[in-house]
Amino acid sequence: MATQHSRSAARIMMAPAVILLLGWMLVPLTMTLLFSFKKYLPLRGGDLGWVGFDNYIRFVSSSAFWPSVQATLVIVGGVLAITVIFGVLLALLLDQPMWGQGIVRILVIAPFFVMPTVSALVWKNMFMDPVNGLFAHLWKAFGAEPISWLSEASMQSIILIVSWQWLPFATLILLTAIQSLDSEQLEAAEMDGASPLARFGYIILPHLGRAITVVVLIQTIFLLSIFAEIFVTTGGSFGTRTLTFLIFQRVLESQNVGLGSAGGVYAIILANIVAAFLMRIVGKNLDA
Amino acid sequence: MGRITLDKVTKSFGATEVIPPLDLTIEDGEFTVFVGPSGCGKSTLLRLIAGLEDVTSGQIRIDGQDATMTPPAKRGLAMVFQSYALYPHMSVRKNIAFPMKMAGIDEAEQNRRIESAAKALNLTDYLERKPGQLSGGQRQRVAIGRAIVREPAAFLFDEPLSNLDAALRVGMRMEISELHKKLATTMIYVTHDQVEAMTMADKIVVLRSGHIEQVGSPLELYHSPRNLFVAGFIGSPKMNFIEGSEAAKYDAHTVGIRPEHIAISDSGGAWSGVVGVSEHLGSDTFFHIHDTGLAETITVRADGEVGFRHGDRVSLTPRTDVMHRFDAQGLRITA
Amino acid sequence: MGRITLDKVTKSFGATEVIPPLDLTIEDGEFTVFVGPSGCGKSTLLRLIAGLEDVTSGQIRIDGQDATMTPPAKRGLAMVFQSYALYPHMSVRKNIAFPMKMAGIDEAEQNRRIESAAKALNLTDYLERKPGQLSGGQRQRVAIGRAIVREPAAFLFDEPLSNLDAALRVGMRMEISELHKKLATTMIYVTHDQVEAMTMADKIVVLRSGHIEQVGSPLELYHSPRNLFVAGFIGSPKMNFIEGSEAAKYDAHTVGIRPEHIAISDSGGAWSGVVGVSEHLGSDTFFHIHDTGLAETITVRADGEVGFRHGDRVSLTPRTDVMHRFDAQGLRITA
Amino acid sequence: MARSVTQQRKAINTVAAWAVGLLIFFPILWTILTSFKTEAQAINDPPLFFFFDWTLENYAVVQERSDYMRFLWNSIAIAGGSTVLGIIIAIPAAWSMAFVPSKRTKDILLWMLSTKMLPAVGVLYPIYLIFIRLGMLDSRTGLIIVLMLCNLPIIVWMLYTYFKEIPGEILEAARMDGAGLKEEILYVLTPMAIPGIASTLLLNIILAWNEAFWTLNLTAAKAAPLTAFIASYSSPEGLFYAKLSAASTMAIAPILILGWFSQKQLVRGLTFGAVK
Amino acid sequence: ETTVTIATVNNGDMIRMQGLADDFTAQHPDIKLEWVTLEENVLRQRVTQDIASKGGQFDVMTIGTYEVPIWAKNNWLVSLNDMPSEWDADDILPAIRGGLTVDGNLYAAPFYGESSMVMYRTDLMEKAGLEMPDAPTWEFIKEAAAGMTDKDSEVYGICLRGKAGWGENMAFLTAMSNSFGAKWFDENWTAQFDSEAWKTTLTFYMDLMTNYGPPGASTNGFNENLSLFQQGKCGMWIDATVAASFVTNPNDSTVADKVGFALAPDNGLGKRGNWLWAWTLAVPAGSDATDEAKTFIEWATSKSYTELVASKEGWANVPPGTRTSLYENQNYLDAAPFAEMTLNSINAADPTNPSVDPVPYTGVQFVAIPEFAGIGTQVGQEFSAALAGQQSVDEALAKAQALTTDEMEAAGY
Ligand SMILES: Nc1ncnc2c1ncn2[C@@H]1O[C@H](COP(=O)(O)OP(=O)(O)OP(=O)(O)O)[C@@H](O)[C@H]1O
Ligand SMILES: Nc1ncnc2c1ncn2[C@@H]1O[C@H](COP(=O)(O)OP(=O)(O)OP(=O)(O)O)[C@@H](O)[C@H]1O
Ligand SMILES: [Mg+2]
Ligand SMILES: [Mg+2]
Repeated sequence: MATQHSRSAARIMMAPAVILLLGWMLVPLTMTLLFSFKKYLPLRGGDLGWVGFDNYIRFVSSSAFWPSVQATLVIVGGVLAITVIFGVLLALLLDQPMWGQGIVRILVIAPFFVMPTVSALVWKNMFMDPVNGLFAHLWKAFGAEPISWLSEASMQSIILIVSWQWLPFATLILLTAIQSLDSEQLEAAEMDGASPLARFGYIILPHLGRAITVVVLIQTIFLLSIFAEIFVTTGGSFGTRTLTFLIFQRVLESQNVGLGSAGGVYAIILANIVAAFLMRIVGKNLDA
Repeated sequence: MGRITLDKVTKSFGATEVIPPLDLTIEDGEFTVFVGPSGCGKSTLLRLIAGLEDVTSGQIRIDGQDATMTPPAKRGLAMVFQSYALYPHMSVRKNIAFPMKMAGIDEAEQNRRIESAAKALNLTDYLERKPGQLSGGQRQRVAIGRAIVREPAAFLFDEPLSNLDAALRVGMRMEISELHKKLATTMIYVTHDQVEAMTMADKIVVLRSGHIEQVGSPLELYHSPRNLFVAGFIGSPKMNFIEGSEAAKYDAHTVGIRPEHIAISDSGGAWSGVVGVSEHLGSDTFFHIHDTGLAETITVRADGEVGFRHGDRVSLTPRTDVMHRFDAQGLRITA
Repeated sequence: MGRITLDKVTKSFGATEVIPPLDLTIEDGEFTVFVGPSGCGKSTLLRLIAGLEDVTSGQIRIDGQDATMTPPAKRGLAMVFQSYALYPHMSVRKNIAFPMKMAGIDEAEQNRRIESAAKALNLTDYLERKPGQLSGGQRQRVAIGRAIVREPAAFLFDEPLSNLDAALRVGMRMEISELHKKLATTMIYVTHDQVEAMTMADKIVVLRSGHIEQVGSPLELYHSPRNLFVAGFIGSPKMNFIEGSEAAKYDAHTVGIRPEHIAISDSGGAWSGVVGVSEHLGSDTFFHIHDTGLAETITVRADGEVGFRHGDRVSLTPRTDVMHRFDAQGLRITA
Repeated sequence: MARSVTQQRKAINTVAAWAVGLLIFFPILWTILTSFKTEAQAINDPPLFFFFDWTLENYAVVQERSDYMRFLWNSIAIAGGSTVLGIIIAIPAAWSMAFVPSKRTKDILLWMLSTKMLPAVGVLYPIYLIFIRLGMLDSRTGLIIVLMLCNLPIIVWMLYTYFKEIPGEILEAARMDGAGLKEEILYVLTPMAIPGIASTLLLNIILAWNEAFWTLNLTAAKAAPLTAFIASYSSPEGLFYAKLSAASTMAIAPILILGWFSQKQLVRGLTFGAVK
Repeated sequence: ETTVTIATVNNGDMIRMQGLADDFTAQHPDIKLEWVTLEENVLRQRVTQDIASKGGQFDVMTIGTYEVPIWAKNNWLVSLNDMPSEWDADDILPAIRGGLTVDGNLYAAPFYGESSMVMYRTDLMEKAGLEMPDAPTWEFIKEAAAGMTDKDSEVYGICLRGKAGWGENMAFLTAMSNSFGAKWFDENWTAQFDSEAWKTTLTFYMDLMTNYGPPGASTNGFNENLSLFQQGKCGMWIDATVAASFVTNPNDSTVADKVGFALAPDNGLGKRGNWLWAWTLAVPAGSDATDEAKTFIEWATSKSYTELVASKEGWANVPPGTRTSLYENQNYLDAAPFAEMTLNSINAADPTNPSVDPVPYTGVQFVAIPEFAGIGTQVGQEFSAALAGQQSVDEALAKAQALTTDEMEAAGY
């Protein structure tokens, strides 16, 4: 595989993808960095000159900053926990023999295809609305006071909506992983006297390790930048302002591009911290 | 402590009956080998004994006790799988300890048994490795180690050597034989390799399509195969079969003669033919003889020094005293 | 039309030198087998010849012309891979046609060659099937067919039979031998199975860690192994090695004696010992004899009818005329 | 474990799995049902399940208000175009990584993936300015390029994991057979990887289809896909659950159907080589 | 053929205009209209982004009275002074026109205009034994809310905006605070959320909403309250005057014939708590089809468009609040019982002098500076969180004060 010829061919064939992505990363990144050191207010005439680290200082010292980092981590962490735990349980259930497995799988996979905007709209209006939402009807049917989901339990609601969208993804990967488990291993454990619970704990769960890492990695990448779900439901109120959303407010609502760019740089740093963390685990797991 | 009896056991998957009613007794301490072509039901039979499959009807008794409904873990049997089925995320030590942990055996005893198994199997240096870091033969031994520590009433092996390369296979098959000598525990061993069957077994069970074709010691099967199927299956190179007028001379529909029972010479034999491919192993030479008028080729084994060449005309002398005769149904004619 | 010369060829992967400087000439029309233990560099050598790897230094000449820098496709060699490497999405016909298509050979000629290859390899009925619908042996033949149609200067085979089961392996190795007889093209064949090497080769190249240990015909290697490694590698079961005072009797550091060259009897032999495991193949019996005071075990081959049992005390008579003597460096003593 | 499972156990599994499946699917089902109700029925208390006057009126209203087909076509063109373009660029890259791996291969792969972690809002302004400069605002081409770049890391990674499953020997065989690099990729690798390429294609079509930030911010009228279509239905004046449902159904139906028909490939694709 | 790309908000009147656009294209076959219909927040974000970076994607933008003066100062809008005389610029209501004029140039044409007022259920008032004056005080509103609330049958005395956003709860609260004498900034642009007046305002609002408001009010915006009112769940609703035509429309509203109207409440300080807003059409400076865009605006905001709507959909549905002539049209007055109250409300608003004390800014329910949208939304979120019970009034005000100060500093005031 590794003649001189093929190695140089490989380099050439890799070039388009690498160059494009490099451009896609570097050009906006450079501009963002540039803006972040400027007072850049489009509504006041645009570029108003260099300001050093002002924007950076202002961004972190704003009372909204740390809560937004916290909100980001809580949402990512919450969704990951829910999707992984329920994903494993659901995958175990779907792996059992049953009638109509194919159809159940179709039902379970469906939320993955729904646009985030649509899913947020549907949940917000048709389920979580405290007056006309289905939950409200349900609560009333049981004589309880309807909950105003998006304000009283805003974080939980958003985590629920996002989890609903990502649960199929986790479930499917985990299901495939379970099905790829060598059945002889389970039989061996059975011969060795392991109860179903022990088989789950000692054989299935460790086997799923790799799949879980991939679920966590991929989901984190997408979850760090969720936007539509928050924009449509709470608009960032009630403690649901994530870092992404805070940047959105700075850039688009306040039209303070300099400040927003500084926020963008922070977000990149945060993403990279999380990523480095994940990559270390996944990198190890990838070619194992 | 390890007598296994199958009583009119049958097994169907859906509508297809894989094992028609079958009776078999495996004596305590015996090394029994199930052989047969692929798909004949060897694994299924083993799994029925292990309890990994339910019998469709019939009864399985272990040491006289009905075990038909007993779950696998309770049957006191240990199984070594073709893929070894080691737990990839556990170290060798943990793999071996697993059945004991499940049985709630205390740590000290666990360690004692692990050490002794590791010593017996030459695994002491590898106890802390993961299965992925072991060679095929070592993995094989870990799987056996995991089986041994349970001190089972019987060991079940499903083609444990088929994933190993030729050289390793020879070594491992000796190790298993020696293990059997040492432990004197009942062992049931599935293979489709007749050399393994011949060299390891106390008793061979030849299966075809779920039927038992013959049960006996390796040499019984070699010397008195009950029918054409067994005759062809046991022995390497394969027995030569001759039909037609030559067979009629011996009052048989088919006669069988093993390659090692035919002498080859320049002239003077009963049959003659032309040398095709000859395979020189040093110790032996296999000649494939064409144009004999008896069968497409007749294989002859000669010792290493005989030097005929491709195209030579040769003369063959069969040893009629060890010739096998079969009737039109393929059954051995004994008289 | 197929003389291959390696001239001081070396190959390193990074810092590790897998092939130290190596010279080798393969004559036109010769069937050369590379044998050696796993990891000794057989595949690497073959791939260097094929051009799938670059040599680190040295020169490869094909028919006298320097081909060191020639890309694989231009060397005029055909390769049959261990996994067959058939194109799973193409029919057998398309698979076979692929190299001709790449070479821009016209359709009519393509079809002519495909038909004739298919006929030679018994593939005519399968031309429209996909590789996935073929048995192992048939796939093997398609791979050979794909190689044949290119009318290459030489064929390269990398363990082509190791994925087949025992019975098929025997059949296919005969087919390849016959093909070589028919085409008389140079063939280089890699295996780690010494039986294959012995039965197929005109010339065997024994490799260890990238070094050539010995080059010669199968029987040369069997009768006159140049050193302990070759002696141990060629022949099955393995040659017995005896060191110490018994060896000193023959003026050697080590003497080697093949199992088939030791006679076994109740008494009267030169050596004595206790029967350990005995492997009954019907045609032969291998006895593993312990407690001889010579080596851990001595393996003896006797013919099928000899009946010693585990624990019997037996007497052994080696044929001293075919005994091999080695010095302290493990080299053969010829005088 | 091939032991016969008792019918009773199977029945319990079936009930449990269907219950969970329906629960998960319910929001979508409810949306579809609501889209066939009148506005009054949509907010009826107690909620109406199947027994109401089914009407297509909402769909008619939505269609009259916005030219659904144009949004749909844009979605198809953008999602399809970006995916196909991405795959064309990714195949050679994935080939290199899978078959000529070097020490840096894994780093490059992870780096590519890390570009997906750039927060889009953070770079919206620069991208917008670049787009103005290039005159690509509100053009399908522009969106195809942006979405292609967004998904390229995922495409490369997926293809890479598929290619790695293809034995290198086959490519070497092709090389021995006289195939050049182009023929090797065109005649051997690509056809063999068709299932993998198909699932990559599908997953990325879905991701591109549902991408709501760039598609909304870089388009106006001409290139606006279904994400923009649905943006005109969120919080209108008054309570239009039925119409919202109809619009939602129209926005997700094509991809839902595509996803269902191809779920087998997709499931394989989704695993990112996590499981073999 | 020239293409005119129009960015519009997805409300009823705009959607209707889209439906009637065939009339325009019939008159101008050489102009092709492309519609980009977006939800209000998305629209605002899109058009702001586009105009600030000179993207030039739109030829006609739907913007509010907040944006017009700011954008006009940046020379981002094309002056509409040269509109033909038939269009009759002088007919536009002075309050509205004033808000769209910068340095004597008209920069946007109002499509519809609105103020806010009290809408109440006559039947419930009667049941409570009260009578709504034409110009109620906040105290009376509270009394009436208490009287009408019947939580067991899901009737809530008052529905007000609670959803965060500068155009949502802050529009209401800013307007309300004016009547309490509060203001955003003093004349040195110092934030005023630490003032007593704001505390009174917010405390009063919270008091009303927690005792007499519907559940989950913190996520209720215009739409949510509209549907609550239409379903008969609100006793009073103080919101945009345009809502009047919806709540009195028997097709959508279960209480159409039981609605009364009154001016927004006051506190005796001389200012009422009503706002002034208009959705307008403007031409961005970067447009490459300025003339055609103007032609379209002329059509969409003309008197004849009003007649076109009236002929197709009835007089009650014509876009209100922009032209004096409409309020002199008997057909309209007949069809729209709320017309007079609407006009009075609009006239009662004073964008240039919104609060009791003098302030450095214009705008009734907003502050016409570019930073306001961002600040307003964030302050709105704090107030919304207070309404949701997640923090106290004091905390919310303190945070509002801090973040406003912060942002103003960042903007260089
Ligand atoms: N779970 C199953 N469902 C249906 N048929 C099965 C099942 N397991 C095995 N069979 C069938 O039963 C027959 C016997 O299979 P079995 O695995 O016992 O064969 P085997 O002798 O072990 O073959 P091999 O040597 O290839 O392992 C085969 O025809 C197989 O197709
Ligand atoms: N691409 C490579 N990079 C690094 N080392 C390699 C590479 N390919 C082979 N090697 C090393 O070179 C040595 C020879 O390998 P090779 O594959 O030639 O052995 P082999 O004789 O064919 O073994 P086998 O019988 O197992 O196929 C081995 O030690 C192997 O680990
Ligand atoms: Mg089997
Ligand atoms: Mg090799």
